[in-house]
Amino acid sequence: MKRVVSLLFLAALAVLLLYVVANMPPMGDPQSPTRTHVVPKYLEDAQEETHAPNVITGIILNYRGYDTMGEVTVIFCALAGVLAVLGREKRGRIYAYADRSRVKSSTIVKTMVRFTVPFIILFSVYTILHGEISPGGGFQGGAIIGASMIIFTTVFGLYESSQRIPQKLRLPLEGSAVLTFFTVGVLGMVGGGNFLTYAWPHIAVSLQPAVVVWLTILVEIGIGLGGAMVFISILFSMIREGEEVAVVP
Amino acid sequence: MGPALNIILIALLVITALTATFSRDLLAAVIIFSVYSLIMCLMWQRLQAPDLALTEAAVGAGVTTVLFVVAIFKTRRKEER
Amino acid sequence: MPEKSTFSVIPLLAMLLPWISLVVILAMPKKSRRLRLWLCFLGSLAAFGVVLVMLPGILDGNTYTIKLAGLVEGLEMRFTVDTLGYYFALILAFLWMLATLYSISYIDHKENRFFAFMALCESFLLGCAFAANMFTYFIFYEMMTFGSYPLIIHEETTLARRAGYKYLVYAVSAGTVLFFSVVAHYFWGGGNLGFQEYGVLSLEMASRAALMTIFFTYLAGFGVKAAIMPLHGWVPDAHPAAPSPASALLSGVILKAGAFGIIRVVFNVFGVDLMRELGVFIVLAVLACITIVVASIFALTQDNLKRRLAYSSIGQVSYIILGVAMLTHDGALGGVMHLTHHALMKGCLFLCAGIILVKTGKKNISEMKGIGYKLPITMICFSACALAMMGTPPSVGFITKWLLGNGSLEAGLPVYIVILLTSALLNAAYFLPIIYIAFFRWDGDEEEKGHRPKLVFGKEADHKLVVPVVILAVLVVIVGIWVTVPGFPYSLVSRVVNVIFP
Amino acid sequence: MRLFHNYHYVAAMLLFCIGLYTVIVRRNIIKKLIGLNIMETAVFFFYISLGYMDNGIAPIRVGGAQPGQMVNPIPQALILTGIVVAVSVTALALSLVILLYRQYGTLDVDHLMRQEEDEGEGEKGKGAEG
Amino acid sequence: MGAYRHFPIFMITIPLVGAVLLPFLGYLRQKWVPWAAAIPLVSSTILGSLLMGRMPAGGYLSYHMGNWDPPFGIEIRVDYVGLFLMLIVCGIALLALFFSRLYIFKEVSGGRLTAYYVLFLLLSGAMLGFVATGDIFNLFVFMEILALSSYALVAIAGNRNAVRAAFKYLLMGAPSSIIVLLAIGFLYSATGTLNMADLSARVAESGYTEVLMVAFILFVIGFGVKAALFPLHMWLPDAHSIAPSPISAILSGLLVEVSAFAVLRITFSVFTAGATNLVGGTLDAVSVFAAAAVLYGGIMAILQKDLKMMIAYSTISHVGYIFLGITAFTAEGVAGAMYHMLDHGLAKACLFLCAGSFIYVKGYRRIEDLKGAWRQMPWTCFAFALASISVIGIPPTAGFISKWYLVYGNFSRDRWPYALILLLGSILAAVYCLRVIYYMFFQPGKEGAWETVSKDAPSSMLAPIWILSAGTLFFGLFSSLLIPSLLRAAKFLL
Repeated sequence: MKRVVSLLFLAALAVLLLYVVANMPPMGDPQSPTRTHVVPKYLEDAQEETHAPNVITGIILNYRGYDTMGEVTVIFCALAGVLAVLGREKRGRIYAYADRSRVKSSTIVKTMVRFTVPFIILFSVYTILHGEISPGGGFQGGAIIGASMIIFTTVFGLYESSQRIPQKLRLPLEGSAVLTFFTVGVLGMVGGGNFLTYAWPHIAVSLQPAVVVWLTILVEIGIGLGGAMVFISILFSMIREGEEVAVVP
Repeated sequence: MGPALNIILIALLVITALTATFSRDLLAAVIIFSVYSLIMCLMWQRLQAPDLALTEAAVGAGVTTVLFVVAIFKTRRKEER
Repeated sequence: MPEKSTFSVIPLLAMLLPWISLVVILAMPKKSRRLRLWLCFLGSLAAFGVVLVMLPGILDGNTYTIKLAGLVEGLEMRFTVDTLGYYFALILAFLWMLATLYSISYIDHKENRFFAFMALCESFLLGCAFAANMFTYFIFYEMMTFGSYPLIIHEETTLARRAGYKYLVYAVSAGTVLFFSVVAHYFWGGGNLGFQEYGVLSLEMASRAALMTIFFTYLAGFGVKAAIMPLHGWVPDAHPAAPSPASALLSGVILKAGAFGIIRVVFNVFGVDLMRELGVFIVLAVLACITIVVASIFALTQDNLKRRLAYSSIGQVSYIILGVAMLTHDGALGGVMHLTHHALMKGCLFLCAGIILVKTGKKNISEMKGIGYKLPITMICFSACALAMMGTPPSVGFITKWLLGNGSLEAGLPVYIVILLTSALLNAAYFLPIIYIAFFRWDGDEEEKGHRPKLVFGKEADHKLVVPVVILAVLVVIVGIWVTVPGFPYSLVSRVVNVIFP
Repeated sequence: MRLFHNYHYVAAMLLFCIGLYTVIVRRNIIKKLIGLNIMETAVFFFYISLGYMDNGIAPIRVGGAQPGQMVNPIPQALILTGIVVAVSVTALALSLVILLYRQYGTLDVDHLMRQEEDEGEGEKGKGAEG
Repeated sequence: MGAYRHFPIFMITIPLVGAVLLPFLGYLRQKWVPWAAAIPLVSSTILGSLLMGRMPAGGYLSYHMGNWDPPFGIEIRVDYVGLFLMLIVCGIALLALFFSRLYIFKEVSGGRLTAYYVLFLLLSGAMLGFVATGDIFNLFVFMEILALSSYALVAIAGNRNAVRAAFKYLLMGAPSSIIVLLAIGFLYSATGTLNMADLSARVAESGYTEVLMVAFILFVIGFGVKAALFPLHMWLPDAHSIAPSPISAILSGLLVEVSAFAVLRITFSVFTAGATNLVGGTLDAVSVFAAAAVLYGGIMAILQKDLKMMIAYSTISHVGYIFLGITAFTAEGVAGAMYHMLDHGLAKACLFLCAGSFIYVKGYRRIEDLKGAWRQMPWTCFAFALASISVIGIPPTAGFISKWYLVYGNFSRDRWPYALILLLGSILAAVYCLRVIYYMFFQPGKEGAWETVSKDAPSSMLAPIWILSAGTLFFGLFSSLLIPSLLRAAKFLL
């Protein structure tokens, strides 16, 4: 019964959506409202105003920086939620489950991982720092760092990796993204603008480009670190969950 | 070349999505879902969105999949009927 | 409103004085029962005094007004003491004071709760009496409705609980209907909810159907409190269940709040001419007649004294409705005056029933043989009021019947007189047996020996119980003799009625 | 016929409905979450094809690329946020799944509901088990 | 305005940043966390009340993020009503926070304490941002923070029921967020902008009416789940009754209202500005559902045995009230809906906190167990009675005022059936509220039920309860402080 109702609902929804699609502006049409209204200004002035050749980076960090602040808050919120539900991994207990939490793997795999992880991290650092020029940015880099640590954990076990990135290190860095954004925002106010103003009105126009670039890089780094640490913490707390029932030697 | 490749990719997307939905083995479903994400990231590269392609590769195919895999290890692999 | 309208805080003061009792009870909930309760009595006494202070001004055609809060245009909390409202407030405060005095020695458990809610209800009712527009009236009416619930279930017996539940069901639904009618009135009446001598609504404002809707929803809303016949269900249960002072106030004042609402609607909202045009007064009159007769017949069948009195109240309140529905000078005069008259009589009767209950523990009439010799003063007062109810001169009941009779002749509908006579006969039929049993039957061996027991005066009950009864009984007669004394009903009501029916 | 011209949109809607079907109809919780992700990705796909322009180029101002030629960057910027939100929701949901499995021993919604009925209303949310 | 223009952004960001900083304190001194968590909310409240003094009566305060003028940058747009709602959010959240200081140990184990307060602050900050923002995608972002933190807070007790309820909530909430995202996409494709003020202009002249219509439908569906509009309410009773009581108070006293407010803004300040004909049909359908919600919620609430379940169902019926006010499409109706958000927030928060203090003192959840509670816990019971009187809508409480305006607003557009349904809903409310009051005050307690209780709940828990219930009374007596400005704002919206 329930199944039938939901299927009917789905069918109705599908018809509705197709109806919309049939009436939407043709895709790729240069005259559609999306092309004509706000975009041209972005495409024209982004580089001059945000000093980021990558228009997308300019938008997410500068024009719509407030959204991105919300976004990093969302990740932090997810971390807080996961910790509230599962709890952090406890420092003393790690021995107990260090071996159970990893896949049995051969020496070749271990060596390969040992060999590749630094390069992955290097690449992610590049992604973070060159976010405003090339594709990518803080969050992507952070995600890549997280992924690399995931590989490391699956091969060497939670104990090893949590030795590499101990809780003492993660705890301060998890919130760094939000804090960086807030700092930059308040600095913008101090500089005479509104919240999240990069080009401070109070300083000389000649200095503004440098300030903007450095603030952008600062934010990128903050997001990268924060994202990476949040992902790693979420992963650790999910891996250790239910394991500490094992007896501590 | 233009539309043809897009259509092929879309077909693949639909197929992978359906397989991920209907396969009884959760792990397989998750892996297929990561394939789906990768195809999606190709699609976005085709649509001139390199940032998103990168992000999807790192997050959608990377982190999300791993989270799913961990969750499956923590719970059970087969879907009970 | 009338010519001279002066701003004054006196109405507000009158409303706030009963709260003294509340403050007292909250301040010293535990210690010295006597002091507490006497202070409560002082509160209601002071309220009555303040109301009395306004009398001269009112008799000069003055009105006191004060605005508490204004939401938006038309919706404002405003008190305006016009003659009609003052008339209601006067009897209300008076009866309330006596009932408070009475309950000092009557209420024996949980007196804090009882007195607190007595005080609350008094101030809310004064708010109803002073209300200058339907919005204010409705607000205080609702609060009074819920404030009087604890009085009804005070005994907390199963009977009382069931009665209270019934009361709540009736009250909540009535309140909802009333809410709807007030909204409709506000909408179709062009945002003017005020009371005016000749009414505010007119056929220019809204369609006939709309006005009908407003009237009948008002009738249904107030009719529950006024116990018009199809809606009277809660009354016969609530009165016996409640402690006697509470039931005296119920039938003396709280039922009247509904009747007063109908008076307001008929005279000050719709106005006589509109009533005539709509022709709804016929419905009102027919309902009233049915109620009068049928309630009296029901009263015959009851053996429980307070239950019988409750049915008689249902009938008597409909006198008011009938008088108003006649739409004639004398009819209106008699009807509105009956509001006070019935309050005096029925208040006295219920208090007497209370004394009987306390002293002899007897509820049913059939058990009350020879009670007139144990409680002579009480039963004498009772008989006086009972006779007054039948309409024997010299008493207030006679005045009412006389005026209503004139009114029906004025209206050219002698059928009303038939109704009145029938109900007078029925009243006699259910009151005289009580008197007979009380004085001319005396139980047990004494009856065979044929010599009646001797009257024992003086030490029949606590003075706090007897004094109110005596005062009321005396007033029943005095008001019936010196009708036109200023401050007595006629002096006030005639002013109102003469304006409406010149 | 615009429906054919907008086939990207059609595909996105199709995927959206597949995901929604998975969320509503499939009984397994992890399946539901996969469906959730499919839905989200479909919406992102919709946004991006919204920003696409015929033979446009990526919105990066390097090598003298002309602004007129670039695809619309706004949807891409929004979706960057959207992806992060999606992964956050997934993480939280999965941790809930783990806890749920520990306490109910099943991933099947029907079994969950059945256990709920067995428990009855009585012991709703008695104090924490720690 | 001067420096005052910065206040809204600080009101929003300070709780978020406080939430980020709290874990350090939790790491060092967990004992101080409850007090430290209050600081951001207190400061937000102070800022808000300062700003309230400077607020132009009819106008609004528009704040451009990063000095980019809209529609290029994100705009924060706070008008009188929005600021008013933000203040309510701050106040109620603060009271619930103080309440949870002692209470929370009953339901949440010590290890999760810091996480609880972190999520609490995130929830409050997200609600503030949600109300304040003037950008429709930003609305979505804050909705996500709000949703995530509330899922986690429902689950935080960690027992089976809590996790199940939270997951049910998530399984309905997450798709609804995606639907909202899709709706935003449609809206953007038809207008090319995301700023609400700009949208209201562009919607009027946009040619793609079908797209806009469906976008509005999707908005209503998406936010309807968050606001628990009738057919989409299934998550609410479990989530609201199983969450820790302060959280239930927040969820049902604020979250629902805030979502309804989002619908209100989308409807009036985006769509109907120029395109009433677009949304008319949808709004009629919504009002039918809302009417159904009023009756369904009331009847289900009557059937409940568990106190918090009853309050939760009554929330469903009151959401119906709010939506009937919104769809009435008259100034009175909308003003009534706004005022109902206020008094329903106060009353529901008070009821849930009262239920919490019963649980705290005696662990009682069932309504039968409350017989004779008045003897031992008079203050809690009186507050409960006052709040439920406001829920019924008896004068002189605030519930009466909002009921008046809702009924009148529906009445004056010849939607009298809906007016009747509102009145019927208040009768149902009377039935389920008066039953509890009757048990508390006029029923003898079962023997042994209350002997062990010597006194009422601690005063630090009674104070929030009493502030809330006094608030319902205050806003009922002095409704003239707000009603005129609300009416003006509503006329401005229409």
